Amino acid sequence: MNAPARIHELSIAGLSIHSRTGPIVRDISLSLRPGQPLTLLGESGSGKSLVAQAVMGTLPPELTASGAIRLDGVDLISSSPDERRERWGRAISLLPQEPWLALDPTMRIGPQVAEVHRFVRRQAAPQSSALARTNLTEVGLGHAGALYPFQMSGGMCQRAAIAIAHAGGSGLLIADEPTKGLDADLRDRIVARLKQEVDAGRLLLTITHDISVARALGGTVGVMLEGRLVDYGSAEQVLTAPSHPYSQALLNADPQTWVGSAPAPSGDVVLGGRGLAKRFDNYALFEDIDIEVRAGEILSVVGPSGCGKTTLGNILLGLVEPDAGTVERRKGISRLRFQKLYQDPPAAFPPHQAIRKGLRDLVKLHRGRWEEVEALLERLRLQNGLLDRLPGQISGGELQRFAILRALLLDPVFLFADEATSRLDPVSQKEVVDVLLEVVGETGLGVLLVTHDHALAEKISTRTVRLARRDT
Amino acid sequence: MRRFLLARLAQAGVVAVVVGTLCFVLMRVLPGDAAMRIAAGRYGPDAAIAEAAEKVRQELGLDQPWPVQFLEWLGNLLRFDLGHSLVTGAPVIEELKVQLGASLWLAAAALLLSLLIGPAVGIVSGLRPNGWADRLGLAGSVTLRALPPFVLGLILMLVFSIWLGWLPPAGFGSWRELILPSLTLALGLAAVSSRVTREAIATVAKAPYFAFARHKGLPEAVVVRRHGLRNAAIPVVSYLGLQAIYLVEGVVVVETIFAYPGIGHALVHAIVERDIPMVQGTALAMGLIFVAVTAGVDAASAWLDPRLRRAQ
Amino acid sequence: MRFALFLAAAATAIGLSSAAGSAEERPLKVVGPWEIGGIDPAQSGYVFSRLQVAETLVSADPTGKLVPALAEQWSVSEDGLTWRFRIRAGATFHDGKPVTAEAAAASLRQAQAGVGVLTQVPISDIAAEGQDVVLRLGKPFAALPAYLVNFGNIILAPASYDASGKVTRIIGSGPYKVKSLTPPLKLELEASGNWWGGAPEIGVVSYLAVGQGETRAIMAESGEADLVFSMLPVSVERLKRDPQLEVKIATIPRTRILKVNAGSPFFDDVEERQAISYAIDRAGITKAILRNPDLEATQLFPPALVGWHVSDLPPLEHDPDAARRLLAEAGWELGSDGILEQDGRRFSVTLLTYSNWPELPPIATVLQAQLREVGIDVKVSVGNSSEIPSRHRDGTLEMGLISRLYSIVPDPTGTLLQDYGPGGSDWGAMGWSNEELQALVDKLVATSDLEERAPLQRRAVEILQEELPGIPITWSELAIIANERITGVQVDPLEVNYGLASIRWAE
Amino acid sequence: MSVETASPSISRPRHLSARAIGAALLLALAAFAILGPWLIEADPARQNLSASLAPIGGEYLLGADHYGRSLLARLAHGARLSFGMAFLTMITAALPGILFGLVAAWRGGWIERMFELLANIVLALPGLMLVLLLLAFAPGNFGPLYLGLALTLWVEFYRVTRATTATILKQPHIEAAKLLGFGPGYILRNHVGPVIAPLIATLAAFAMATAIVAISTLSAISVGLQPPTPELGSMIVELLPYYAEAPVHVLLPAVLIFLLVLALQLVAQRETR
Repeated sequence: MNAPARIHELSIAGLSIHSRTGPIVRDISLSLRPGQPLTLLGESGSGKSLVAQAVMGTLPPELTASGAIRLDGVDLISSSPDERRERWGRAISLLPQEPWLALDPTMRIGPQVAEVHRFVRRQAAPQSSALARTNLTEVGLGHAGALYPFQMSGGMCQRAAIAIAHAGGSGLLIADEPTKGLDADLRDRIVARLKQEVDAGRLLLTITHDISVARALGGTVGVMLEGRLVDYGSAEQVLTAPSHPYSQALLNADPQTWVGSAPAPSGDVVLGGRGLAKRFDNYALFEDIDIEVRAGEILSVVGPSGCGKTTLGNILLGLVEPDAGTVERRKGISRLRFQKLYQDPPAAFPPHQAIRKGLRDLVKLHRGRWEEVEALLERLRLQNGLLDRLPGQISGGELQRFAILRALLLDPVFLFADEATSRLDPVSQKEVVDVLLEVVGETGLGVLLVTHDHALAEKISTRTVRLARRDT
Repeated sequence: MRRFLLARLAQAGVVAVVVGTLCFVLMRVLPGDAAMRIAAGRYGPDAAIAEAAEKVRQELGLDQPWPVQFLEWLGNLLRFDLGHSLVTGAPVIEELKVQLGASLWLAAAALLLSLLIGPAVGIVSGLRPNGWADRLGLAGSVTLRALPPFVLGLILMLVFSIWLGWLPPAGFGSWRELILPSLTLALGLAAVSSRVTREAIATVAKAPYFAFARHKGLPEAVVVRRHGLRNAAIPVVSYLGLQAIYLVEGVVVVETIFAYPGIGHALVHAIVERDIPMVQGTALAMGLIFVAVTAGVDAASAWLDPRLRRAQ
Repeated sequence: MRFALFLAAAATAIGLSSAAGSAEERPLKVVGPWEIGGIDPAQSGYVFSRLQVAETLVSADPTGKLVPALAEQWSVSEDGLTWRFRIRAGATFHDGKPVTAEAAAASLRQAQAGVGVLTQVPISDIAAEGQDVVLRLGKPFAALPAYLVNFGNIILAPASYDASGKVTRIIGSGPYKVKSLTPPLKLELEASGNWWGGAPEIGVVSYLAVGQGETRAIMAESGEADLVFSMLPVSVERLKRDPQLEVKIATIPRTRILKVNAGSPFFDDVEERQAISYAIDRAGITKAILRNPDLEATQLFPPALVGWHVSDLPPLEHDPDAARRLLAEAGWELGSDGILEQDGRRFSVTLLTYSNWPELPPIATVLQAQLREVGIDVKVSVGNSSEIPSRHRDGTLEMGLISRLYSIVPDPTGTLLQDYGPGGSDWGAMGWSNEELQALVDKLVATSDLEERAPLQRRAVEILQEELPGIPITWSELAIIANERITGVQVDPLEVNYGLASIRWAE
Repeated sequence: MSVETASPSISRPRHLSARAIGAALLLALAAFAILGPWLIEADPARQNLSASLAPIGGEYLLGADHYGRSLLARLAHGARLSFGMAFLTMITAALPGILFGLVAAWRGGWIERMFELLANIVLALPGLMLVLLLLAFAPGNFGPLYLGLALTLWVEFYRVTRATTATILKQPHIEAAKLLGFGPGYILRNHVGPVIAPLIATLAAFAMATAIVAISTLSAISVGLQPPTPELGSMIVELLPYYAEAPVHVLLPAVLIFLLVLALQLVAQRETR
């Protein structure tokens, strides 16, 4: 194992980042020392990623940074592109978000680690391979050197990224949303791994919207809102007695702190499945499952990723054919009244179409009235001005509420919410869930909530079904 | 692997039968007197074509009914006998050996040269989209696309044979004669493949794994070599496969102006002169080349992209 | 002195290595437009004849006079029915076998059974008698020796033929033998070593067929080729200015003719045909397209065709007004769209031509524009050469622009016989016949005495000039480019034999 | 990392200008092709052999060809014909290509396999042969020429459409649209259309160039259009022998083709994000 290059302090003083139209990040000051990991919390667009980019030196050319970022006294902002590049991998390592996309899909994982030894640390080829094996073993991937990224799980990919950081031996680790898209179990393991890095003497800067990550890492926590650092202090202090109202809202948005508010069923079964089974390749996702959703209830299906919970929901919606078993819908109800919310809200809207056009076409298709849309906008607390934007220009939380709005236009009796809030920051998640609960209460809609977040399921569902992952 | 080969063999069989049948039908529904055309093809325009045509008609049994002729062709095909050219009298297989062989050499040389030019220009353009190299690449590509190949060929002849005196303008037999025709073709190919490569490289350069390779600390050249080229090669290879198919027949004009004995030239003559066995034999050979090239491209893609390997 | 020697040695070494990379002799590089399709003499015998691989019994000198070749001498019986050709003693095929009368008779029999010109001769029997090949005719045919000059009648060794009589390889008797043949483009020759005329000056020849005229010009310009045949008119002018090249031009007995269907209402009156002729600006065509004003076809045969060119014949002229007047006299009136009309029929015709000769489509384009000036609408269709005979046969041909060769046999009588016989022929008249002309031709066929023939020939030419069954447009030339490296190049307007054997490297 | 808000707004102006240049160029070419023949009085078929190869800028604005025909008039008529025909060929190739691609991607199964087979057979058949065979039915006519070219060109449109559509159709927003009751027509138009449009535009630009160059190539082997039709490709072939005397004359039609391809390329250029 490479002993990390010793770095004593990263200090940021008065950092501002400007675009042509004005400042996006204002006056950030913070510092980072060995043994004291720093976690930046905030919603997307709050500027927390820009801070990480400024440290890394990867800000887009149209953005300019001012202030000071000092790594053991060396100013990073004024350094030349070559100097910045010189630090990558050697002094500063980046743990990319969604590492399964950041690893070369056409190269085995071993060589992807080994090349750091070979081309960054100038080792001979055989030695590089041997060292790479060591790095992989350190993160528990000793057996995986011959695998391609597409053959590995998200957690394995994240650990491989850590192994790459080890290989470079850098002293500062920047983790950008390291747990995005991972289930709770994997998340905990990644966080544990990151803590080991801190213990090994590395500086760790983590960017996340997940409060539990910040809580587990400890050290220092900063909360960012609209480009400003609104709260900054020890994890204990910020996460228990925050000084800023937004920090408080953030904490309140954590499902663990919610008051239980599960709706009670108000009617008959709207949808049921009997003896459902599904296999993929030669491997059974689940077998012999009976499930029913009643009007007015939220039924949660929880389980780790890969357990088949999304497939189950799709079978109930009729999007996937089960290998065995039957699905029954309540008689005499149009198929259009069974709707779905998606995990990644931007992917659920056509990227080239303004929201208004999509809604208008939908209203026209079903001969509805635009007034319904306007009423719903108000009810779901969505601003009129958002209508003319493209899906990529709207926050995830707002977009997910538009997805609910879209579904409500069809007067649904059943809604399959497939990890509908897992990609949202806590505040947005809370807003979406609140809206959903209101709607369930008002319309008597039956919801099938698929999630890996046990806390969330526990707080809002009428009933919970657990699926386990079967090992191959 | 065996399934892959078997599937390809089956495809080759289907292509052979369909292409053969299509040619057979098309050639026979063409208007005009075939015997006349064959006679003109054989004896040239100074000859007494009409008298010669009568002899051709008797000699070749062109007045036999179609089904008989077709079954005969099919039967011969099963014995790998493609018949004799109606014009030259030589066995079709011999003609193909010479002409197709020459064309394949030309095509291979052109593909190789275009590989040296197109992707190189494309990489330089794609790494800095909208940079000056990219703009220059676009202008060059559009220029080459707008110039008919015979104009390009003439320009190359003027430059390399007359002006510089380095290379013979026409002929065949050694590598020196191969350069100009293959360069003419290669520039045309590179005009498009450089843009395809540019797109591929630009896409790869935006990919998170390309950024991550940089963030790992790898020098830029290593990033491009180890993480850029292979990934960008995946779409480029499938495109080059398509080009290779167009190439073998796209050579006709180049063959004509460089006096190079190739299949495109022969095919044009065969169609004009209604040399049915030659047309069928040529189309068949090209169909099989198509199958071989697609198989090669699939194999190359699978080698480049492990994700495809599993899918197979 | 030693230094000079060294230089000379070095120069020799460089010369050798650049020639062929080895001690091989530097080949004479010949480039021409003719591709070698099949090797049947009727198909590509002309290549083997011109490059002196195979020989005929009789040959012709550049003026068209018949000269001995494989036959030392020949004679005809009193009744004109039996011809004897004495085979040259000492002539040898490339396989070492002597050229015998038997072998020659066998070759001729194959030619007669094929599709060549010999099929037009009324031969009843071909036999070998001692040293003589004897041809017996059904009726007198004075032009027989001239017919034997044709490349289809080359004499090949018996080993050239397979059992069915098909030619499988070319074993001739000329100064060069085939070293390798890559159809359709390349032919490599080497000295045969046993030619009766002695060893050729240059021992190795390589012939490359280059179809594209521009490429041939560049082959000459770049010095890649030593001898290039058939230049585009536009290149000739440029190459003349190149000091390293010598341009040789000969007028050849080939005429570009507008073949008209004299049986159709458009061309049935001689006035109409004359009007067409008046409408054509031959001087413009020869200047702009052919770049040689001497090629203006003022009559059917060019001056080079001695005895057939009548210098005091009133020339065909360009006179659009005369054309309009004649057309008006023939009953054509200008319609509202500027096109002539008669009885509700528009003077709108299709002009068929073909691209085997690259100058034909451009000339057709010019004719189209010029005929439009006198109110004739012409659609040009560039197709396959076989379309002219085939549309002649089914009677749908209206106009055709053709290139007619009068030296297929060195005596144009043969061609006249074919072209202007009763009912015309593929490449000759269509829907037109003239009894006087037929009588003249019949007499010419049976007569070999020059004095006797002269007035007959003159009268035939006059008839063709008055009646215009085919309208001559331009004559043709053969342009040959020789690099200054070589000397001794001769132009043969009849294109029987290029005389490669007497070409030498210049000092 | 999230800087979605910043970058597109920065790169847009530069992008627009390239597009604007392309559009302006295209407009100018269209004007030349449409209005040119109408404004230029000279007859493109009218010859004047004494003005053969007249120089540029003299009595003839753009010189005259070897027959002494006004090159300006011929270029204008040629542009109308060539661009029109290239456009027609492209449309004839693109429409079935796109349609088949969409159907194959949407329906999958045996329909897709059938289209794949069809595309493979067309690819396996030498395209040149198809064109020559069709031309043999009506030599020198537009119909078979453009039909033959379209027959060989549609495959590329088909392949690109099918492959791209197949990946789009796997995305959640398609499933969502289906659940919301939208039909195939709406989805293909509003969800698939905007994504494949720029790809198709690039292909179309190249296909039009291919069509014009192919016509000139066919003219070079004497199977193109019949004289005196002014067509850019065959004009190059006609003038080629005079390259040494009048090189600019030869290149003029090529310049028009170049400008067309360039304009189409610039207009079709994809957003580089």
